[in-house]
Amino acid sequence: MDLRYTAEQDAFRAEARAWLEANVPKEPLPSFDTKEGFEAHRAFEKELHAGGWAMVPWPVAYGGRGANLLEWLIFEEEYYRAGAPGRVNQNGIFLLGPTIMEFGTDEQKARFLPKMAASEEVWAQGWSEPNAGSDMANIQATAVRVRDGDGDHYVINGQKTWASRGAYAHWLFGMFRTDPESERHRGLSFILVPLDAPGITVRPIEKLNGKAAFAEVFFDDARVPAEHLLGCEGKGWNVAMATAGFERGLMLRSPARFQRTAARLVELYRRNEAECAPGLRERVADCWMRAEAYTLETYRTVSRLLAGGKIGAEASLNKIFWSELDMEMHELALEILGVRGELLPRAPSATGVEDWLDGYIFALSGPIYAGTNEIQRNVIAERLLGMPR
Amino acid sequence: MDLRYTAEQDAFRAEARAWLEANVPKEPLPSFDTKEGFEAHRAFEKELHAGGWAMVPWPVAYGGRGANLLEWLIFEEEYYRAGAPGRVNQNGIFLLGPTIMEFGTDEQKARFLPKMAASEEVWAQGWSEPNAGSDMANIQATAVRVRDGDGDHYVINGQKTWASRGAYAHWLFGMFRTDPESERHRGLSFILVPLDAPGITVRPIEKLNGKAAFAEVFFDDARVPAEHLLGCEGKGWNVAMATAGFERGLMLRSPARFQRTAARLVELYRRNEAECAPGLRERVADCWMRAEAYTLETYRTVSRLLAGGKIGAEASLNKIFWSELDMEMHELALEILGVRGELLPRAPSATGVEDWLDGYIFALSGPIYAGTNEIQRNVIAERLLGMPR
Amino acid sequence: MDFTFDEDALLFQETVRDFLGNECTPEHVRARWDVGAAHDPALWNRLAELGIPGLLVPEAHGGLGLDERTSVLLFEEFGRAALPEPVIATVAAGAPALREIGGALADEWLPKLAAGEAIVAVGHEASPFVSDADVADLLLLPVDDAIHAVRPADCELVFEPSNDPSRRLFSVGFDPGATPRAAVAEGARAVAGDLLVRGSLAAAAELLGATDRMIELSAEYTGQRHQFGKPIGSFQAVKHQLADCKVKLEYARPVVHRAAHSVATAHPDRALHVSMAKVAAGDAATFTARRALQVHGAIGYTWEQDLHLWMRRAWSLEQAYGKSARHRQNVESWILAEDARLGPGATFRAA
Amino acid sequence: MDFTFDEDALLFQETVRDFLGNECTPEHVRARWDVGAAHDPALWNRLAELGIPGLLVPEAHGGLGLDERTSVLLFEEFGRAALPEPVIATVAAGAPALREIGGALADEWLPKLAAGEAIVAVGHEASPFVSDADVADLLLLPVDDAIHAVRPADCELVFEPSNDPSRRLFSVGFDPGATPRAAVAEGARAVAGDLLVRGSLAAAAELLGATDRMIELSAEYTGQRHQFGKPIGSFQAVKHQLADCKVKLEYARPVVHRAAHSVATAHPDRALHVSMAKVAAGDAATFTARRALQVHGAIGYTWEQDLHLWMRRAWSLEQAYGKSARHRQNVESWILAEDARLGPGATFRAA
Repeated sequence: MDLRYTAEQDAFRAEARAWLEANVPKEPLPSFDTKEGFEAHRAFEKELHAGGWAMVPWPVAYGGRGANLLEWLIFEEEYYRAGAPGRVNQNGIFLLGPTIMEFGTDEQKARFLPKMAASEEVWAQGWSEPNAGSDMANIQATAVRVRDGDGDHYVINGQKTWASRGAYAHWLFGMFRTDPESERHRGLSFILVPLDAPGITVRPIEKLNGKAAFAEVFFDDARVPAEHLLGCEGKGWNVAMATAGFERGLMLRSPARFQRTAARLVELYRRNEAECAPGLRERVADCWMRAEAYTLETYRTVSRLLAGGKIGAEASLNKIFWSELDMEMHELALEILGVRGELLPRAPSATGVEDWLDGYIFALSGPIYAGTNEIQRNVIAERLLGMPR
Repeated sequence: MDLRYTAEQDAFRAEARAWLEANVPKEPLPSFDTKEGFEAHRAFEKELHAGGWAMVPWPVAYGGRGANLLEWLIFEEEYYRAGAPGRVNQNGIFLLGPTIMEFGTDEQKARFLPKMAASEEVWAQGWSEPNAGSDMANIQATAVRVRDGDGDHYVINGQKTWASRGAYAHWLFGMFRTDPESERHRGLSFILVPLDAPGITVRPIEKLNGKAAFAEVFFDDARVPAEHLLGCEGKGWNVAMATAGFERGLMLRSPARFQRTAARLVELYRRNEAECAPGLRERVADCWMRAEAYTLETYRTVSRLLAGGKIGAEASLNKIFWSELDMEMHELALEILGVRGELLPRAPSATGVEDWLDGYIFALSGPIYAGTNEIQRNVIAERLLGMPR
Repeated sequence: MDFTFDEDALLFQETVRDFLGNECTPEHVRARWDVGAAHDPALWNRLAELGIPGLLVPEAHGGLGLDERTSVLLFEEFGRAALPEPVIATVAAGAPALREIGGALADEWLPKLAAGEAIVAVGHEASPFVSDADVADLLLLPVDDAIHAVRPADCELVFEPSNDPSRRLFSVGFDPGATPRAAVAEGARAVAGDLLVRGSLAAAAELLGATDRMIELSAEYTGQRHQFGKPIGSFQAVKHQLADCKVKLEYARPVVHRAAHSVATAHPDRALHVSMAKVAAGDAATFTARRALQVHGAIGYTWEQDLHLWMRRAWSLEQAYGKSARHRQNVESWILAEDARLGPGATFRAA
Repeated sequence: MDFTFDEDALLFQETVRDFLGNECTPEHVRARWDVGAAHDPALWNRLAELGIPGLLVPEAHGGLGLDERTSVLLFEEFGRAALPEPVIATVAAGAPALREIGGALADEWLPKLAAGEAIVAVGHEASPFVSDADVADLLLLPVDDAIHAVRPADCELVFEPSNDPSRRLFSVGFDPGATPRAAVAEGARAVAGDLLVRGSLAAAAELLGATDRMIELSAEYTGQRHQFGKPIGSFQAVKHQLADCKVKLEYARPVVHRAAHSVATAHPDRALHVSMAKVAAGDAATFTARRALQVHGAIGYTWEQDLHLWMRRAWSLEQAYGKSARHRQNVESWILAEDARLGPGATFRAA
């Protein structure tokens, strides 16, 4: 155990910091849940890529930097420290990218990863259906294999919902039932779908803040080439479980995000201390400590992975911890803001309210998406504590 | 709606206060979970009875005062205000007494109620069995009806556990399976059992503070006269549900108890404020407000009952509310006491720690007994909110 | 000692509930949001036909002459319907303030108010903003020891958009030395204090109604939504969250009702009782908003689903007329005072 | 940057776990309680054979010369076994304090301590009491700027019984001007500070072990106990309570481990890191104690069931070497200081 950075790690940090200081936009970009903001974020992702910082932990061959996970943590720290834009490409970087690396053919890797790294193609998630939310195995959208004059295809019918980035993305990944006789986890396949294919309709869904964070996607005899099957036909569940592990676990919610929020919360409290109820002080400290705990646990996990360990059901612990922390930090910020906490940022009196209200609304979704926290608690009890199903 | 006491109610209060001021022991009695304390408490109950204050809401005919529920609330306020001893006789006053009044024969009323009122006979509860705790319908102790030369009897076999007051009580009430073919709620009967009958063995169980709060009771061909059946044979579940309603609901946990604890908590905080973390102040206020809310809700319920209303599944709301409040008040008191919070009262440095530690340990059982709070939440969801089983 | 409501009050509540069930539907609320307004003059007229604006206006001034022992039940209904009208300011706070100020101001404005022809907006020390100032005919603005009655047209109003589109906040540019005033009530500190107390009470009652509705919507939805082959409402993880909401609601309710009684009877501790009510109702509502969203899952997180109409009410009413933190501090000061009377028997005693 | 433990440390942990699993059973703990003592000289001798007392004693003084990056794992095992021995005072706090004081005091006492022949009890500013003073051979008592080394026989010891019979607290009658002293270390404020920091760290590690054991016991028990025809551990209401405990435990653990590293490497922020560790571990343990009891139901509420051996440890260790409230205040002061370095990248930076 040695909790000091090496000289190489310090140098890596310095390099990342220098690049970010030079390149991060001075003004925040518009929300990527608007068309304009989507394109602005995509343009920044392209700059990241040009600078070699788009896919830090990916292999160089696919457009990444080939950095190890510790360097990735350092990069993320610098990224959040710099106040850089949210990653509109996150479904690609953190979820589908690693999944294709694990399950994809060489052709698929070559076809998809470089364009993903360059943000030429931005991906939407297609997990949920109206009747398959927490019960992810209840998927009903079908993909029927057809070999005809047009070649070898899947013909897709059905509906996906809550497709994040779905409103403006180019591609969607998701599970479809390829064996019509199958039930539950069996007979599903993981397929990559171009959203501009005929027979596909995308309907944006407005979330609580009125922005189109996600979409419903309707499939009406949409044809997708069979080579876009990822992994084996009928084995989509295994592929998806790997992706879901990435989502709950290490990659997507890097500790730096919560450390930045916690530091801003401390700052907010310091500025408003005189008007705060005395009990808020310890709640602020508590949040800061939890953000640090999340950081420490991540470093511990990364050390374990670098030493050859694996991550399993522990990802469910992560999901609960960061989602509840994020919600409480934002709740607390609104409490500190007092009567100004309800103002939209464009209100004339909203000086100093920053984006806490919008952040709160975003944070509220944390305990719901990527598997509700109720489902995660089941996983912890059953798989980590060995309790009966 | 008129939330002022009438002149009669004020007079009733004055009368109760005067009697209590004259008669409540100046020094606290030893715990009624010791033999000595049990008898001391019983002696005080006899005094209460002699003064006409033992069974305030009971009819005069059975040794009560014939007061209405509002007067009972007022009496309880005065009782707790005076710091009078805990009611060793509570199983009789609040649970079995009302049950006998509702289901008993005239003979049973005459036989049991006056001796109960006079604390000549103190009662233990016999609900639980080793495999029938939360699952109260899983009762296995049997009572077989036998008519022979000795008369008409039940012959009882099996085991009861967690019998509160069981260590020193004279009688026990509980459910036994009288139909050996029956399952679950059916075929149970509510029987009154003298604990000195041959074939009965009482083994006290020490609770967390090392005192014998309850007992296991073993039945080995114990014979109980058939006239001690309460209600109809095989219909014990209905009788028991009424008793359980009394237990969870209005009678046993009078608001005055929590108001007294809350007031003592405020006092404790006031004395120790200088050493307290700033956040404790609002937690103290919160506890006090909840004790007031419990009081107000009880007055509302009593008004509703006096106007002819009924109490049903709402009792489950009560159970959760008071048990969690009680636990949190004691937790908070220990927090206020700081490093002295862990001292036993006999420790030389324990000045001012009062009985908060023992109270905490007692409070910890609140969310467990009289139906765990988990069971109560099921009841609320299913019966009050109409959610599916 | 009787904690039950009069039959008349309960009947009135039922009438209002039915009325709003038809007139103030989620579609109505959304339609008001879409036009960028909350107040709907047509709906206000129909409320006036029921006598709502003049609930607390003396009969001599054309009102119903009722007190908070009736109005508290109706405000619960306003919360249940997420009614976006300026009822708290005009009906619960403004009318009694005018009544207490009395004189020519009351004689002029109370009859108009009771007839549904005038809307009153109010300022108070718990907020720098005034709700619905743009649709008001009269503003009551306490400054120091006086209450200034001002016409909105004589002030500069700046819109301060809130997270809840039903809540229309304004900064009011008002200078006692320069702005023309309709009237000034001097020595009105106590009236201004009661104005805030009455507003808080009404907000607390609305919070109860919103909480009740969120629990209802959640129990309904989870009873229908199936996952893993059964309704999600059959899972303990869902049931127990809603059961906890129900506990909070049912123990907030009598606190609010008692506060109403204290205001109606001018109990010397009414400010304390209302602070307790506001804290209990605000906590129940914000607690419930979070659990209701959680058990709804992703669908609750959409603009399309109606749940957020009440979630936003919960959040903004918690802010209105003093946040919980402010009211909790009132309670802290009160119970920690040397001469506080606490403990068994003290609940219904006058100070 | 490497957050994994050395193989040797992990192996030592396993050895100690096995050893205590055999030697420090619940029956052993209860037997100590029954005789009204915690420390068992026979068990202490066997711990000495493993080198435990001298863990942090330099090899030159007969110890193992290890640091907190090993001892933190062993203290977790002491907590898991609810070991009633004075290990925190003697091994974690006392030995390093003697080492830092150095000189003749260290030369005399460290070899005896390492050999298991001397027990050291310690005082510190977070408590007026000294644990296990009656079985100690030497007391280290910080007063102002000095640490006084005193023999217990020269002081008046008054037993202060605690809720945890494994915790033997004493008031120590000691007057620097009158009581004979074995030695006095002047200018030892920093040593006294580190003594408390080291004791807190060890208590935090024991809390982790106790928490882990309570979760384990609860998962086991609820997997066996049947109600309504199935194991109660299959109900979400039970599962989710224990899942929450597990979350708290697993996010306290790395905080404690980092604190151990900071103490071992004399990190300038070690006091902050240890305060964070004590808060996280104390909260996890007291939270878990309550849930463990709840899911056990009535059986957990009895003296007979073993659960309370760990519940009492959780309660008393939360008290030991500074309650959570005290440590949380340390953290508050630190993060609110003008020059605090917070945010991404700051975690492993020196102050």
